[in-house]
Amino acid sequence: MAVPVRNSESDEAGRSVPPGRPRPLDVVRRWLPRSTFGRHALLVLVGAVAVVLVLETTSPFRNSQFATLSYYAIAAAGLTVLTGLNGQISLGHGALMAVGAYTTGLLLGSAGPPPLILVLVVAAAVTAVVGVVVGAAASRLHGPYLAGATLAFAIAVPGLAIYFDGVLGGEQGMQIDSPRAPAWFADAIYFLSANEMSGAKYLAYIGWATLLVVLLLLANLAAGRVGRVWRAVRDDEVAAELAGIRPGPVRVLAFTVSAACAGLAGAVLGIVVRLAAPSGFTIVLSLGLLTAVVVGGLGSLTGALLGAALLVFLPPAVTNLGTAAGLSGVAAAELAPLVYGVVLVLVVLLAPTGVVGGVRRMWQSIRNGAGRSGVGGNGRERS
Amino acid sequence: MDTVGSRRRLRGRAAVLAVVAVVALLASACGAGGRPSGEEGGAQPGLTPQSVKVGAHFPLTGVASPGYSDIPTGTKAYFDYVNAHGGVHGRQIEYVFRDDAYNPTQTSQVVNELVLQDQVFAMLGGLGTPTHSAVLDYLNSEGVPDLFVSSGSLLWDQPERNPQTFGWQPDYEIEAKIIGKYVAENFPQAKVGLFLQDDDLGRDAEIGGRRFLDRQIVAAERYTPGNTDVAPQIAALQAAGADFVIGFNVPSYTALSQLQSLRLNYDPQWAYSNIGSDPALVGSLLARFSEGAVTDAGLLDGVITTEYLPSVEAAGDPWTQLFTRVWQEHGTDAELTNFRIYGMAEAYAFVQALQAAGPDPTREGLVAAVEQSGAQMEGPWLAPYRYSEQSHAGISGVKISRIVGAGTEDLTPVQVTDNGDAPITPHPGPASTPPANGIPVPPTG
Amino acid sequence: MQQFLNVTLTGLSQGAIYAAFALALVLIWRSTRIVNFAQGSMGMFTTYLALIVIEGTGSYWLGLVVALGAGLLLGAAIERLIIRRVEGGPELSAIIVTLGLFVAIQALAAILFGATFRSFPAPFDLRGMMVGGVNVALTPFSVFVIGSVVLVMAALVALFRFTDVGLRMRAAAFDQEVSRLLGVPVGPLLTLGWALAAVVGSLAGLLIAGGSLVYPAYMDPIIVYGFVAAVLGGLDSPGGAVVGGLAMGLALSYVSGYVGSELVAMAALAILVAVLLVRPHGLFARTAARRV
Amino acid sequence: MVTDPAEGATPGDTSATDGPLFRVDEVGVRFGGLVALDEVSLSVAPGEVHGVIGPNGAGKTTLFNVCCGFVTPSSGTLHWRGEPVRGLRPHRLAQMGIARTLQGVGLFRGLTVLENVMVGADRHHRAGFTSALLALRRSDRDERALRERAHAVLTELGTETYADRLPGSLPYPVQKRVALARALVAEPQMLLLDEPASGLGADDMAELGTRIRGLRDRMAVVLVEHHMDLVMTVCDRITVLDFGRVVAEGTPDQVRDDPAVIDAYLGEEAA
Repeated sequence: MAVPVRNSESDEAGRSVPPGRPRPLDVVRRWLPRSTFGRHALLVLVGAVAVVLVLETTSPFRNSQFATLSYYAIAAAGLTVLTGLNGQISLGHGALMAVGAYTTGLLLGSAGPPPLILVLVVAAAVTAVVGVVVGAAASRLHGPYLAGATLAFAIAVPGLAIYFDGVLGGEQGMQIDSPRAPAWFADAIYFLSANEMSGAKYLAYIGWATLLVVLLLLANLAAGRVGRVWRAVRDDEVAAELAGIRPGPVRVLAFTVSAACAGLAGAVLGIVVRLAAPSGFTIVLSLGLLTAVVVGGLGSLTGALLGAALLVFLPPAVTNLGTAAGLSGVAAAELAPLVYGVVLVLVVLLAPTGVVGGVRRMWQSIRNGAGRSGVGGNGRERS
Repeated sequence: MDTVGSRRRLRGRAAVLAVVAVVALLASACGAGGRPSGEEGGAQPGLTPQSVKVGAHFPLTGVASPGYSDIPTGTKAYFDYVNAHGGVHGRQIEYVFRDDAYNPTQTSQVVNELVLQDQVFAMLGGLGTPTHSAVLDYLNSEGVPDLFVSSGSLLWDQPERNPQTFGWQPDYEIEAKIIGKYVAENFPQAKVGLFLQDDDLGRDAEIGGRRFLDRQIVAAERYTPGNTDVAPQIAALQAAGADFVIGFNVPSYTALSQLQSLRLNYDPQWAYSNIGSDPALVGSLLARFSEGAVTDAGLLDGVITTEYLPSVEAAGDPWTQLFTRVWQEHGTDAELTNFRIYGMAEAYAFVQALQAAGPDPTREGLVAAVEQSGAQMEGPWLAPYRYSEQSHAGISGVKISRIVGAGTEDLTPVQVTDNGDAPITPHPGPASTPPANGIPVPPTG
Repeated sequence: MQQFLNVTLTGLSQGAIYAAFALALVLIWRSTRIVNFAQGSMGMFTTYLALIVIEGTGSYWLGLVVALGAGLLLGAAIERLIIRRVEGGPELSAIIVTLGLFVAIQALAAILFGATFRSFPAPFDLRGMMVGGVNVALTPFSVFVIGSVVLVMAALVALFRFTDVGLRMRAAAFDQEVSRLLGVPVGPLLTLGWALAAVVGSLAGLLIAGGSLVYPAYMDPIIVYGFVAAVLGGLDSPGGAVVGGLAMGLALSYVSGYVGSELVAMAALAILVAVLLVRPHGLFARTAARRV
Repeated sequence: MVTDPAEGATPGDTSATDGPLFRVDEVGVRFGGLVALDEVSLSVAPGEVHGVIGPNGAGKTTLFNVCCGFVTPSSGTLHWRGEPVRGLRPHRLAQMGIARTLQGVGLFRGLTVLENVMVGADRHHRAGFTSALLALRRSDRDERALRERAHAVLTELGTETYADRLPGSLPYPVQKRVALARALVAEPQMLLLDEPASGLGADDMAELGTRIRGLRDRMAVVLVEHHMDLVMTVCDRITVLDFGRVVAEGTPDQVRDDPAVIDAYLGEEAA
């Protein structure tokens, strides 16, 4: 499941189209629907099939890991729009996820809870509204000032849950009733795979359905004018302004879209974890999302997905490796953050374009090498 | 115009093709997924004739890890000791503990891993109120025995709703009750101030404390965990004229409250609940660096606290001797701490429960065994459990003691009680002693 | 009145610590245009080294010297080996690298020194002083803290204002290429900037630890508020860092004392946003002219 | 000197044929105590190529920044098509029909050449956020229209083969042409060129001169430039600034022989 977004800073070699000779991909492309929606929808459909196949053939534990992966990926996809496409850094996305999670908790905890889809939409909408406010404040800030403001936001929001502990459950958190799979859905899955629906699997389906919709919408935005304008503002505010684009509202829009995604991610997190508690939305979560975005490859939705996967699968793998190597449980547990920090540094130093950028570059060099020699990707650079 | 139209039709056809492909894929998925369900009925996850797997979640990294990350190492050392002596009913205990960094989101992930991937037979001693809350429903709906949660919250004692979950340590309410009664009887003139952590710890404790002290309490101040500035709370206690302050807080806030009192030259009689007063941990605060700076005794000297387990400093206690031996044989190079003793005591309790569940334990059997024979189980804990079919509450009492140097001296015998308005009574009977080989004696018959 | 005085004095001594931390951030910002999120972890690490020395020798002052020296080396090494490669690159790269270092150093400390509470000594009395029979919430140790911060700030101002090295450091930070053309040894100066900043950061770590418990994450709350203080003052100004730190300490102390301690972080956010909306580059920064 | 009304002008703006298209009236700019511009006036007729020259620090770029709304003048006014312009902000320029290139190239380095030019055409977009979010047909149609506009301009400037490349990988003269394309695609009535010839070789510069002359039937052009040869060959009128003041104004021939101009440039060389 991958929705490629055309990008980016990284793509230094540029795209060279040898005139007159169709690329192998063009053959495939000819079979794709020409409308953006059709193309993206087809990818999402393929993704949906893949999700069903994966979830139905993997163990319940993997299912639960995929559920976890889904909310990290939703939030990371939103953050990649903000940071990768629009160039705004946010250390506060964990707090935005908290807004979504608490909204979900309040809705599902109310007497006569609304249908799940409505809960998700409301969670996204509420967080988007918060995003407008934060984004408006943030739109004038750059670099470290923006990082500082969003960092303070990340620290401040969990405090509200404690201040309003009557409604929000204080330090102990708010229990969230996870929805059970409706009969028709369980039947449909049984019809397809002859597998019973388990709780974890249903949650994974919710998460991945949400993720696919988010990816579809973000890919739509990124591929068209909105994404182009976001990137233009990222690259050169003054030039964008001269083209008639107002950087302020553009930044706020990017922040709002990103916040809506974080809200959705928070809603899914709340449902999967069954709890919204301040200690679940510390700065560590925000940093984790940023890590996912950077390690995966800034600005690429595929990268966000890969980064989120790394976030879910790497720490247990490292810990298990540490235990296997004979470390005590405690030392092995500390190994995970150590590796995490070191990986972060190394990625920026050695592969600043992340996993996706690295792969793309390799692919390009293979293609250029196999194709023709000559002018190709590296034109004369002005020093 | 025509060509555009035909091209569009062509694209439409491509979409149809895609749908067909999807349906085909789905159909193939049907076949792939159709494996036989229904495994053999009697199999228990995590249980083989040779082994039984036990899981736990603890904060091994992050802000909450100091101290608490010691607990599972103690548990593991004791299980290793039992394994070296043949295990329980011939089964070796495999203990898997994972890091949740005191983050409920991660707790949920690691417990999924423990239950689904590691296939643990039971959970033991998962630590923290918000963290364990996140997995409470899950463990109960999956039918995983959730023994001896490492937290004094009242949440774990809901046998109707959470039949698999058992508390273990004395809950904050009864601990506060017992302290409250002691203060009311021995310091009837004291103006009492409460220094409370603003969560279930402080809330439950205030309920318990007010049962005997409502008339004497002149101030109840709450701090937010994470905010290290406790000056306003201490100043308010001082301003209210409290000359006896009872703290229900975690250890780092014991240090902060003491430092702040020094700064304000505020010197009430302090009492800290067990959770915040480990003398070995914070008792030596500044003691070694005192020349000319503070008094040459530790800051906590003379502070009143409670105990429900033998302390690492009580070298004469046979339980401490046993645990010291266990730690020497199976622990790490680090020194034995009260947190590790806590972990060993939980492990001891688990071994008893497993023994009581019989040679062919089941998850239901384990839960039933704790409910039926838990109240009679003896171990290093000073007061008996309250386990029954109606109650999943743990240790029923504490003794009041005073910190002297790095150790403690008793002020009262062990007092036992229950939640609500249950009376407080001295615990009769002699203190238990460990069996010679250090392993619980299985119930006979 | 008594309470107001106490809250104020507590705020000031807390603020001095934020200021020390903010100073370290400003120093690095001035030399390399990078915000060092790893500052807290670095200070924590050197404080552990000091603790080992103090426990071995019994001398606080020897520990202090060792910590500051270790800070100097650590700062220089990190700049030379790691930061050098992201200087002048995208802002985000530098931020991510220092965040990565923050996490890694903290984990390393937990592995090396153990994740337990350890008591850290203070060289001066921790009891409040009596002035005319009235206790004031100011301890000899707080006086030491405030004094050290003022001293460090004065030293930094003197360095930048009156010495050749300081001037060159500012030039190197302002425009590396031009400085290089003018024969300023840019590389060593950047390393020096980091080294000095790490010394100040180590001092902040020691001051926070004094008389309290240390554990690998003990600097975490300071990181956020110290960072906010630095941003508040304007990342470019040592004076701004001190004012920002003290303002932060006082404001948070008042909020904690009179409003509610759970709203402290919210207050920090509110102050920061209010200031940045009026002055997007902090209180004491000269507004940069718009470049076209 | 007034030529045909610009073709790009929207119908109905006959007023433009009568008076100047753009007028700067006694504009002054002060930064603190420093006087950057002092009573500078300038007027641009439709279809005119107007050069602004002067030694370094004469205030040329400041004047451009005033015209673009980056700098608010301390005194004086601007008039666009006879109407006074108040509170000018840069993002309003495109809608007014003014485009500007930046010193250097100022291209979006993360966008392909085609995308760069499409951003320049952004004022022609029709579809809104919702249709982009849902990728409605309207949005696709809109994109196609922008892309076609961009392609047309790229073709006109002979850069269409680079459409899918990132600007950073292209030779500098090509980048400058792309920057010009990005400005032209907005179909402005007035084009402000900030040092369009910097970094170009003789051939490229000659080509640029021809191109600028060729723009006259579509728009007015104002250029700030150091290369005297270029300025003298392409400009219809020239304004000379020195120390923030207009020291001369007129046709290239008039300006060339003006003693004040020679003074200004000699002063620079002597310094």
